[in-house]
Amino acid sequence: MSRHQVADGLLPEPVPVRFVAEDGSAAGPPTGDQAGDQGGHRAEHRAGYRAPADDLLVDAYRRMVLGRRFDRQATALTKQGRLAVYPSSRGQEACQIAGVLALRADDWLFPTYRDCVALVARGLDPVEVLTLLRGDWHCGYDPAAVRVAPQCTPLATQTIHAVGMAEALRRRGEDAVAMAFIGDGGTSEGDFHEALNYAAVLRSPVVFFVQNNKYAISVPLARQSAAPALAYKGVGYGVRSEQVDGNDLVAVLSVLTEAVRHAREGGGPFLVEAHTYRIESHTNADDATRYRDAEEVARWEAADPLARLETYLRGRGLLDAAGVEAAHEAAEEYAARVRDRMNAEPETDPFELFDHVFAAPTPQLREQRALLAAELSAPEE
Amino acid sequence: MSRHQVADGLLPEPVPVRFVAEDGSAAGPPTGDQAGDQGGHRAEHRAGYRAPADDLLVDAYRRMVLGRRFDRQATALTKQGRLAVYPSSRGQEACQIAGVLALRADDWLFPTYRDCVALVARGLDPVEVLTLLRGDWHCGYDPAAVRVAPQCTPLATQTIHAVGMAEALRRRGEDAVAMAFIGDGGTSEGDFHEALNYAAVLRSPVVFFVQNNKYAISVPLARQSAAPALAYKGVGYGVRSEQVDGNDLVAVLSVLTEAVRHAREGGGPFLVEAHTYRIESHTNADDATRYRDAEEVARWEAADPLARLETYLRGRGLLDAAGVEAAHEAAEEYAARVRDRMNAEPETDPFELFDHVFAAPTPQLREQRALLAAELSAPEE
Amino acid sequence: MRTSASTSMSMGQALNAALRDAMREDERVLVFGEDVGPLGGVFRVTDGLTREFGEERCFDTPLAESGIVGLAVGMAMGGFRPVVEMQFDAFAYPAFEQIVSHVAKTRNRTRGLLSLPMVIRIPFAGGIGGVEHHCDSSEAYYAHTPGLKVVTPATVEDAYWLLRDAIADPDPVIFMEPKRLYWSKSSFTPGERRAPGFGRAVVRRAGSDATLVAYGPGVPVALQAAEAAAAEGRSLEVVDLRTIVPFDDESVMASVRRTGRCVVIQEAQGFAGVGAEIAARVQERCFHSLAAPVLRVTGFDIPYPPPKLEHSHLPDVDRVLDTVDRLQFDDRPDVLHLRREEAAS
Amino acid sequence: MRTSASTSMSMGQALNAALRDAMREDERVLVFGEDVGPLGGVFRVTDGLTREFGEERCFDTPLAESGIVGLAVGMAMGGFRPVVEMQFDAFAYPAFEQIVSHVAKTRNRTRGLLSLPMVIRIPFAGGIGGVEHHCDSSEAYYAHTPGLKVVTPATVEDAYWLLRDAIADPDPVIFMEPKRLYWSKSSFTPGERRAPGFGRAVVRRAGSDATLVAYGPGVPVALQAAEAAAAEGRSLEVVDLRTIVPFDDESVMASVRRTGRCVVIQEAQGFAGVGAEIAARVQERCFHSLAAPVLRVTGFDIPYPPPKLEHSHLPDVDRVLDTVDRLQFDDRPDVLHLRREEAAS
Ligand SMILES: Cc1ncc(C[n+]2csc(CCOP(=O)(O)OP(=O)(O)O)c2C)c(N)n1
Ligand SMILES: Cc1ncc(C[n+]2csc(CCOP(=O)(O)OP(=O)(O)O)c2C)c(N)n1
Ligand SMILES: [Mg+2]
Ligand SMILES: [Mg+2]
Repeated sequence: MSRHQVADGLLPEPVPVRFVAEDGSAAGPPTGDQAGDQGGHRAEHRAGYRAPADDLLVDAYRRMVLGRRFDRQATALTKQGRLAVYPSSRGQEACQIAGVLALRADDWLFPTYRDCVALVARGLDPVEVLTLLRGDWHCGYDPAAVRVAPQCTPLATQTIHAVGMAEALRRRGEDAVAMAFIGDGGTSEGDFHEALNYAAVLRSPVVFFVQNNKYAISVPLARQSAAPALAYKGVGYGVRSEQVDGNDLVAVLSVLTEAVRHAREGGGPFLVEAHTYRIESHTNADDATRYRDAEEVARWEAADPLARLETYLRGRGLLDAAGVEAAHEAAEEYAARVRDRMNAEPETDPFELFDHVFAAPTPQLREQRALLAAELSAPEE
Repeated sequence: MSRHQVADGLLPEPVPVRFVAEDGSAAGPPTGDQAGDQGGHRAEHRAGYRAPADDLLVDAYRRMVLGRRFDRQATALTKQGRLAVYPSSRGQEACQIAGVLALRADDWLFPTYRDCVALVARGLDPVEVLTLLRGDWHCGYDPAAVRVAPQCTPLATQTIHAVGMAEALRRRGEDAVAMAFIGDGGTSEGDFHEALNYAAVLRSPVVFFVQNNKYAISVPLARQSAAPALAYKGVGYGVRSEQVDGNDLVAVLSVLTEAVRHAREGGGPFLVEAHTYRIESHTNADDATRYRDAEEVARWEAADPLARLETYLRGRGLLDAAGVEAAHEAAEEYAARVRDRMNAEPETDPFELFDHVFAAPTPQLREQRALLAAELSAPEE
Repeated sequence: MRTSASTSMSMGQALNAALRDAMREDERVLVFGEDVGPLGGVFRVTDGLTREFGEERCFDTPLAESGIVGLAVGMAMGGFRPVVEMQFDAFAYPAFEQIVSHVAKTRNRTRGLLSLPMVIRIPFAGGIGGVEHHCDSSEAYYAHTPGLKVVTPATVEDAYWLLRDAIADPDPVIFMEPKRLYWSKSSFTPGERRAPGFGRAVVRRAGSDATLVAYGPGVPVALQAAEAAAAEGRSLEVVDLRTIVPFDDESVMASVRRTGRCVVIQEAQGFAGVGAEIAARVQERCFHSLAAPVLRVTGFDIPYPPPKLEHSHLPDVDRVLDTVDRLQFDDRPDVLHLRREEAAS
Repeated sequence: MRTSASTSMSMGQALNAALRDAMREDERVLVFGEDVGPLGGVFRVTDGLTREFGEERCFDTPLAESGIVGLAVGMAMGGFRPVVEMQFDAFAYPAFEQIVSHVAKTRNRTRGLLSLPMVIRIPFAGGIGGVEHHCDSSEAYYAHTPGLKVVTPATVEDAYWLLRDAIADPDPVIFMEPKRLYWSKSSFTPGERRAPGFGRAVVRRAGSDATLVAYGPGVPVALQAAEAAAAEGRSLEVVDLRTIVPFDDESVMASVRRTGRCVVIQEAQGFAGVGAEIAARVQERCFHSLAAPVLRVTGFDIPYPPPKLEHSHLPDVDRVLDTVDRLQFDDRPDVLHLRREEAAS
């Protein structure tokens, strides 16, 4: 037995799975050095991963256009002081959209602060999605109603919640799965390790989706991990793993669809690493020029996931100028509605601070509520 | 490029490295199923790992005899109420002894509560080692003097301390390494993951030595991990890994020696998993019959590391009846000295409770010390 | 074990009965943690649950406390009622982020749309000769965290009913089990409930000269001290808090207003502990009824001692009585006494 | 940035200067954490350190707080003096086990043979419109843990000197930095030291009618309240604790014995917080000097509010003044006043 057979079925592809070349041509030559064996490599992954249906790809395109426009709108709202802060996912739209398109409405999503675009792509009310960042409450939507957990800030903690939810779904006899989004930096936290291990031991129907956008705020991937790729982290848990070109929507959607099928059909957890890039700063409050050069950013803008999908769809005759225009018009309308609704100052009620600490307030909280009431009713000096 | 080449140099052997068969014969047929390709397999690992020098093996044998006798003595002391508790490492002596023989005096060891035998094998005063378990203080030896950290109870927390120490040694220009012992259960804790990742990113001179004794108290390995073997956990960090027959001292010492060399010479961290077995209950307070059957224990007693080494050394003419007897006599004397010294009730000073909280006691601690003084000087009612 | 007829049982057995009865009555109740399955927990509190309810409802997890609590959070979101065990107090610390940032805050975060009905059982405090990390009194960390209810039984009956209440509660409960009382026995009938619910303290012994406020492991110490004081002709009232959060101001203040003096007993290191909160509240609310400052009897501000020295650290009857003696009792009628009587009448 | 001449600088700059000067003076001082390298920290407190001292002495770690603190423990064991940054208060929770079970206990565990001279810097508390998890007041968790010194500056000068002292201290120090004061400016000269060391509180404003005890972010609030009260003819003394552990009983009690009244200010949720400890201590030690109960002004017992509601939660001048008004001032000479004068004379 070779030293490798043991890990067979766990190890990811040696280079990221890709369906669309950077110039948008189908099955184009993948990233540099290993061009030589791409034929075989393509065949290999082509075997494992089926390209999504054409209409789904066109739908994905429209959502990407809308998502990017929403992202731009949100950034604009920070400049107008309408949002306290906004973490842009520009450049990661292939991941954001594919992540939600791979899921059914009854599957659960565990997103991070980075994933607003994924949430609007899933159909959540954009204003409810922005509630957290506008600062009127910590979560604006009803998680159970949309099967989306509150956007998680403490890194990696959501991955183990996803395992718990997956176990709950399995025990309830639902064939739904849970998918946790996480960033490259988050994979360094202990909770990520515990989540992978729990999921593997319990064989939970859960997918871990790592958006490797190469930075954790200012810290580059090289200081985050010395692994051949983050996807290799699955091997040590007995978790099937894959890496994919995160700016190739066709590839991301194809691999995530397989991952979800694998989990749904009882194969256990699946780890997917998507190689992408955070085009903007960490948030509007960050200044990325302090830690990376424009040339690097430019290189990644050249591999823009939206442009790639558009070229690909046009090349395959699935999209034309009219279709592109229609998508952009819809996005403009959507953004305008968001802007208008966000311009209305939200109602906030200070007494609500006491309402949700417990199902019923303790005597202590009732006293404190009364104290605040007295303060607020006192005549202003 | 094949999907495996990427992980080459990281993946462990498909079956545990072994030099001595269970019957004590050299290079005997390894565990069951894959007998077929063992020839090639042996050659492969023989190439990578050199057998230790004969005199070192004989020395190791003497220490194993002594270590086992010490372990038996410690268990006896619990029955006499001389120790609050004792976690036996009976059956794990090949790991305990090889772990310390692979280290130089200037290397740092980070042991757990399970590793008393390793500590006495390193030459620590057995009574100082037992201080923790006797309950007169939390650590009885001077860690800096012997370069052994206090035996660690919070699982896996010591692995990251070892990385920090390795970094300190490297920055001080010493070519010493740090070795952290950890159990199979401990590998599930987040700190183990963080330690492996930190060590890999920093390329720290540290060796992680997992004694996989198949149980975490009552929890069997199958509920702890779904990985092909715990050694595979190194791959996802870019850490070179190996697995070894933990009841074959020759193999454990050979692999750990290579791991230490690798770390010392700047190759970065190395993860070694030793497959062994905890013959006794978790501690004298535990009752292993509640969760495992005698037949399983018997199977492992048949693979006793001490008997295997003895047969091997005799077979190679390195040890004779006289040598065996001498080793046992030395061990008896040692155990007798330990027993006598442990029978003396230790001095404890309640006021010491205030002496080491800070370098200098705070006013609050001085007050509290005075309160205790008043209590102790008050006439007994 | 039958749990309907009146039997003499230990606190550990009462906790076991509470888990069993809750699991029988509610399919959604699950038990998991380290060694809680076939072994039945290192203190045997989960003994027999896997046998009766199967692997799906009582199981061993991989060894990771943040994972245990995080898994419970996800399962509670998914409609279950997990009851998890932290093997010892100090081994709950790896789960601190999950507890403080999620367990305590999820209901509030979601405006009550997502609740987390879950119980985290923590064997805590010392007095059993345990080595380091096995005897921490960690209740203050949780009591200081908004969104957590913090409960600790001092009697066998409370162990049963407070755990039943904790499991039935719509909010997360940190259930602190005083290790040294696991083996304390008394006869009780799970069928007939006498114990009050959350937020209600109980006067374990009536007295008129001073009030001893205690909880968990401190309650037996308080009762012994009251017994000893009675022999010296001093009448001490003993109040058992039972739940630290919510706190029963009404019962505590009523007692202190009656007696005019108060000593708070807490095994944990004193600084910024629960006892500090109690002392602060009592003097805030009963200032003019107090004939003397509210005094605290606590452990010292030191790491928990090694087994051979724990007796010097633990608040005992003598330390309580010495403190009571410092409550400025004297015969001269003094304004404060008068004020107290006014207040009382 | 030159640090010898007198300059007007912000608290953030003073902290940066303290780190730089300590690193210049002692090779063993290292700085690491998340984004502390090229970026200079999200609050720029480590700005320029990697440039001046190189990757080996100021570097970014992988993203894991338990790892950061555990690495510091190992390096401190190995003879270095790590100063680590937790990016925000709530992101120190993953390191809680390392802090409580190792950082706080290693010296004691080894009878003083292994000490851990290290500093854990934690930007804490709110008032900056931060979203959830970025505004926790977590000082009580550390203050309650024996073996940790807990420090929090309220002035630019203290920021510099207390951090220098923390780095020079032979024991681990939790250094809590009030986020909202990072941008507060004042002119000071690192060269000339006026600030006292650990364990010494400072009277920031003298007064005779009541004592306001505060620390960190509460100090400016106390000073504003005292200013406003003065306008109404009430003289309030403001005591800045500076170090919570060790605690300066002497200064606090001396002030309260003089004024006979005390209000404790703390931004954190009140229950079992540091303010409870202060109130408990003051009434224990100054009972007969007190004309009124020691009152607390704190945040509510709720998770930190969203940005738009934090102003309702944070203790402000009005809440302090309202509380001072509840200190039972009246003109009738009363026994307590007399007692107070006796005590004072
Ligand atoms: C436990 C924890 N530590 C630190 C932080 C502060 N923080 C917020 S985002 C971030 C970087 C995360 O990087 P990554 O996981 O790659 O996600 P990305 O922001 O790139 O999408 C950090 C350090 C946090 N939110 N939680
Ligand atoms: C953080 C933490 N959680 C739980 C425990 C309680 N505990 C002590 S030993 C043990 C089992 C450890 O198993 P393993 O790592 O395999 O080591 P072994 O005892 O088998 O040598 C447990 C759960 C602990 N010491 N620390
Ligand atoms: Mg990232
Ligand atoms: Mg084990």
